[in-house]
Amino acid sequence: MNKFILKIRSFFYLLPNITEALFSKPETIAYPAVSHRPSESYRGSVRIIAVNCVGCGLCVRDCPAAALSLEKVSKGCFRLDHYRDRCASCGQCEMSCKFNSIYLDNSYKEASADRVDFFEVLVDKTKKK
Amino acid sequence: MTIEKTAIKLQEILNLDRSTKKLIPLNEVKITISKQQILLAVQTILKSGIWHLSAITCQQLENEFNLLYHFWKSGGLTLLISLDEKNLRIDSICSLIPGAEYYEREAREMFGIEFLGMPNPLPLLLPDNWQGGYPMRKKEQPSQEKSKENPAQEKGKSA
Amino acid sequence: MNQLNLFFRIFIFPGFLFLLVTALFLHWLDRKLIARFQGRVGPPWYQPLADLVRLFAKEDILPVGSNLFFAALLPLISFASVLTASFYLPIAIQSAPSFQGDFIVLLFLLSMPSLMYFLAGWVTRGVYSVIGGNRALLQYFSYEVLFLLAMSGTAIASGSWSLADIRLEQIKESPFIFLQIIGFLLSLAGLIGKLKREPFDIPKAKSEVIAGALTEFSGKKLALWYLTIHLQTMVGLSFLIHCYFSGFWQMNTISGFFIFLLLLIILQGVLSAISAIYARLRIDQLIHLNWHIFIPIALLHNIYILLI
Amino acid sequence: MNNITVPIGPQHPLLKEPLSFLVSLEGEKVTDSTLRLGYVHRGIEKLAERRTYIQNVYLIERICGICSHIHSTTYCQSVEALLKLKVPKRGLYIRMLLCELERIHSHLLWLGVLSKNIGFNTLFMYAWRDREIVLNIMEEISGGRVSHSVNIIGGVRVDINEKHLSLLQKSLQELTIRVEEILRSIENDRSFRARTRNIGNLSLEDIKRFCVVGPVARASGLDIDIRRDAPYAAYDELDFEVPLMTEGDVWARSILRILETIQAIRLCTQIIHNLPDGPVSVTAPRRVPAGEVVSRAEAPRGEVFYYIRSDDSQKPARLKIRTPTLTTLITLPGQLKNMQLADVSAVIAGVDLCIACGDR
Repeated sequence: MNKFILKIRSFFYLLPNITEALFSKPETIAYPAVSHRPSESYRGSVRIIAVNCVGCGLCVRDCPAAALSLEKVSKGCFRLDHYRDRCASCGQCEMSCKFNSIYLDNSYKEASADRVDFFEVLVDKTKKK
Repeated sequence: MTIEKTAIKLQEILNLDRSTKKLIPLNEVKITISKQQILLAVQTILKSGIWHLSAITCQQLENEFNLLYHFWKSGGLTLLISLDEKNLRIDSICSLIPGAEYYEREAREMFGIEFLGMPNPLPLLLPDNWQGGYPMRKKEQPSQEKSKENPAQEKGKSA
Repeated sequence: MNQLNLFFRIFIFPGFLFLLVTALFLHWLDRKLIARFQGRVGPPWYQPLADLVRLFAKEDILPVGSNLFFAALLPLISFASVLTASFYLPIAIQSAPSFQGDFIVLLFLLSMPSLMYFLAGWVTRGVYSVIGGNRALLQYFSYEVLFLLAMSGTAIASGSWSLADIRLEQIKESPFIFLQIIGFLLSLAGLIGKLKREPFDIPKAKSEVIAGALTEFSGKKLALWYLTIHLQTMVGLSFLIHCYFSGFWQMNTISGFFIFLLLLIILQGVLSAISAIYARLRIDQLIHLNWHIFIPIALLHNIYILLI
Repeated sequence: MNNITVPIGPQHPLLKEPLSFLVSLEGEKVTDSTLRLGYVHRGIEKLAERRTYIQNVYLIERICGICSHIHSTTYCQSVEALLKLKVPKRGLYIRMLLCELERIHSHLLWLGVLSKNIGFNTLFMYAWRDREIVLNIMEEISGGRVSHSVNIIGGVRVDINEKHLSLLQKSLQELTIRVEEILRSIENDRSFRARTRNIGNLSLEDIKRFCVVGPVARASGLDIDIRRDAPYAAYDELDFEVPLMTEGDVWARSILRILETIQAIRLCTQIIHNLPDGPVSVTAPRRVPAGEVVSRAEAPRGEVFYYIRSDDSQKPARLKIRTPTLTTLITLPGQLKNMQLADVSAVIAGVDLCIACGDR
């Protein structure tokens, strides 16, 4: 008997599914109005604790997208730049850093029309005190 | 183990000495054969029930090119053939294994290896009007290392 | 005074403006229902209107070598034919000038857009539009015939080709929906075939021929084509309601008008459900389905009506 | 209407990635078709030779959007073989977990694409709605929905805590119900079957001639699966069946892929239940001693092949990647011979092309 019902139902198989979907809450969210909350482990933008950074350049060497660059004047005096448009948020710099000064939080990287906005200076220890 | 038996049988038929067989990681048996024996080797492999050709790797060493034919049947068997730089010609195995056509076309356009008897020698990945020589070859190192500086970097330099 | 009344009738109430608003509402309802069937939120209420306004503002380009005159003419003809079809149809309030044989005129006017669709394919030289046009022609022959046969069941039952008599017959006896349920289902299938909706939308299949014959159209012409399709749905559905459900409501009464709208919404729901359940059928499966299954049933059905 | 050539060109609704397909038609029948690749060729093998092993992990992951984890697994596994590194058991289990989650994600995405191509929009929406569950799990665990950068040389860099385990448990049960529902609707729906039954047939003999791998081969009766024949990571400790069909048409491939999804869900539950504790990764030296390695893994589309030769430096001397899509691309012109134009969309979706993989 089940076979026979299945044969009949095969003509409009999804009918029960669509009626059930009709009366249940939709799965999608109206995106611009309702904003999507990223998970904690989401790797967003690069942040730094400038105090810990000693300018060793481990992160610059390991960055796959060449998004970090170090201007070293002398032992304690350097500047670490970050090009956000090249950064792929992979988190390798966080893993390579031995002084845990560079890390990624889960905030969105805002878009911008001009590429120059993506350039930011992370650590600026060029002027001797 | 069919891979072992085939390897030994291959060495008898092509009367190669013991040193040609080598074991490389992830249980792969590698046998070095010469250029002329390629068709005979592939026929014996097919006869002994191994039909799956995983890939044909081509690589450039100091003054010679290596061609590696990787077969597989729940274990790996690789044939290593070395061609010297002057004449990069070898017989195509598309007649025996039609599946090898894409790998041969790619080796031909990336390294410049001539496969005699290829069904359709068209470029696989490169555009038709490509004049940049053979991209995968070592010595044609592109001159400038850094790609075009983007404006952010100039600003970075000047800041 | 009569001119003002006539003007009001043609342009405002049962005429152009009312039709446009209901057609857009039905189109929005269709998209919203399909979205809800698939678990999606669905477009806001003003989406169809926004689409049309956007299209009217867009640039109107045509490929080189396509016949500009006909490319402009075809959308106009199909739009005009659907509008005149709505004029004959007594939609809820307005009792149209009904004469013997307006049933056939209405059928002809409703089938004009499909023919224009095919010609549009040939006028613009694109590869996709030619294939889309040919498929539309194949479908035109099979599903228009089915629609005619199935609808004529009601005409045979009421013994005359005029819409008013069909309506009187149903008021006298009982609405045809109870007697001719099979005829109704077949004419629904014919309507889906004519409108090229989901299960039979091979001529404008997005995945093979982009947008079929309409691939090359843009701007105002495309807006006219979309408007025609919306209006065609609206008029087709009200034609079905008139021929099968007209016993339910009285003319010229407010309650009658609302019952009519309710029936329109229910039928549109049925159409959306059908288009949500099925995958798109190939052109040969379409023809096979029509000539081997639908047409014989329709013929038997008509003979059955003749007997009783 | 004599023969016209229809370009299913680089940009076409049928293809999710650029691939040029010139189909010449005789009326509605396809006479022959030519194929042109290379629109997404980025020269990954050349790029890899100019980056260190650590940077290559992120390059290799960007080869293909859907099977990014399987690529980095094969790559890390071969570098670990060169370094003779012993990856801790927990790291292998987490690596396998994400491999299976990605298989579910890839098969459900493929089902959506197939049903969109044959005009079945509701199944397309249902398949991608159920895929969201897997994407949410992956985002919670690894931080990325698609390219999750979980693998590093020497193991895995994320750890699974209590919260992830409970989320996994709940979502996998929900997923099993929904995937079984999809399987029943594929098997019984008449219109789906009408559009996919005996279309794009591939005989077992063709499969062997063209060395086809993955679900397309298993749907024609060839019983190969790298996870069972040559187990890598820790697949030998898990038990799972490899579904097999013999019809070899698009319908058989659809059923087979959804059966594989159910097997993948079973594997995930097994992994969660006997997840060993301990470290997840081991630190790897930067310089790799000279040597060469060949490694294979079972991607959602079939056998992925990697060959790496290292010359005792921080950068690989040669990296050869062969992705499963190349083997199915060769069979396409053969499958399309004297086929209806409307079926071309079902065939192209049936072989589950991942053109970014194919072009590298």
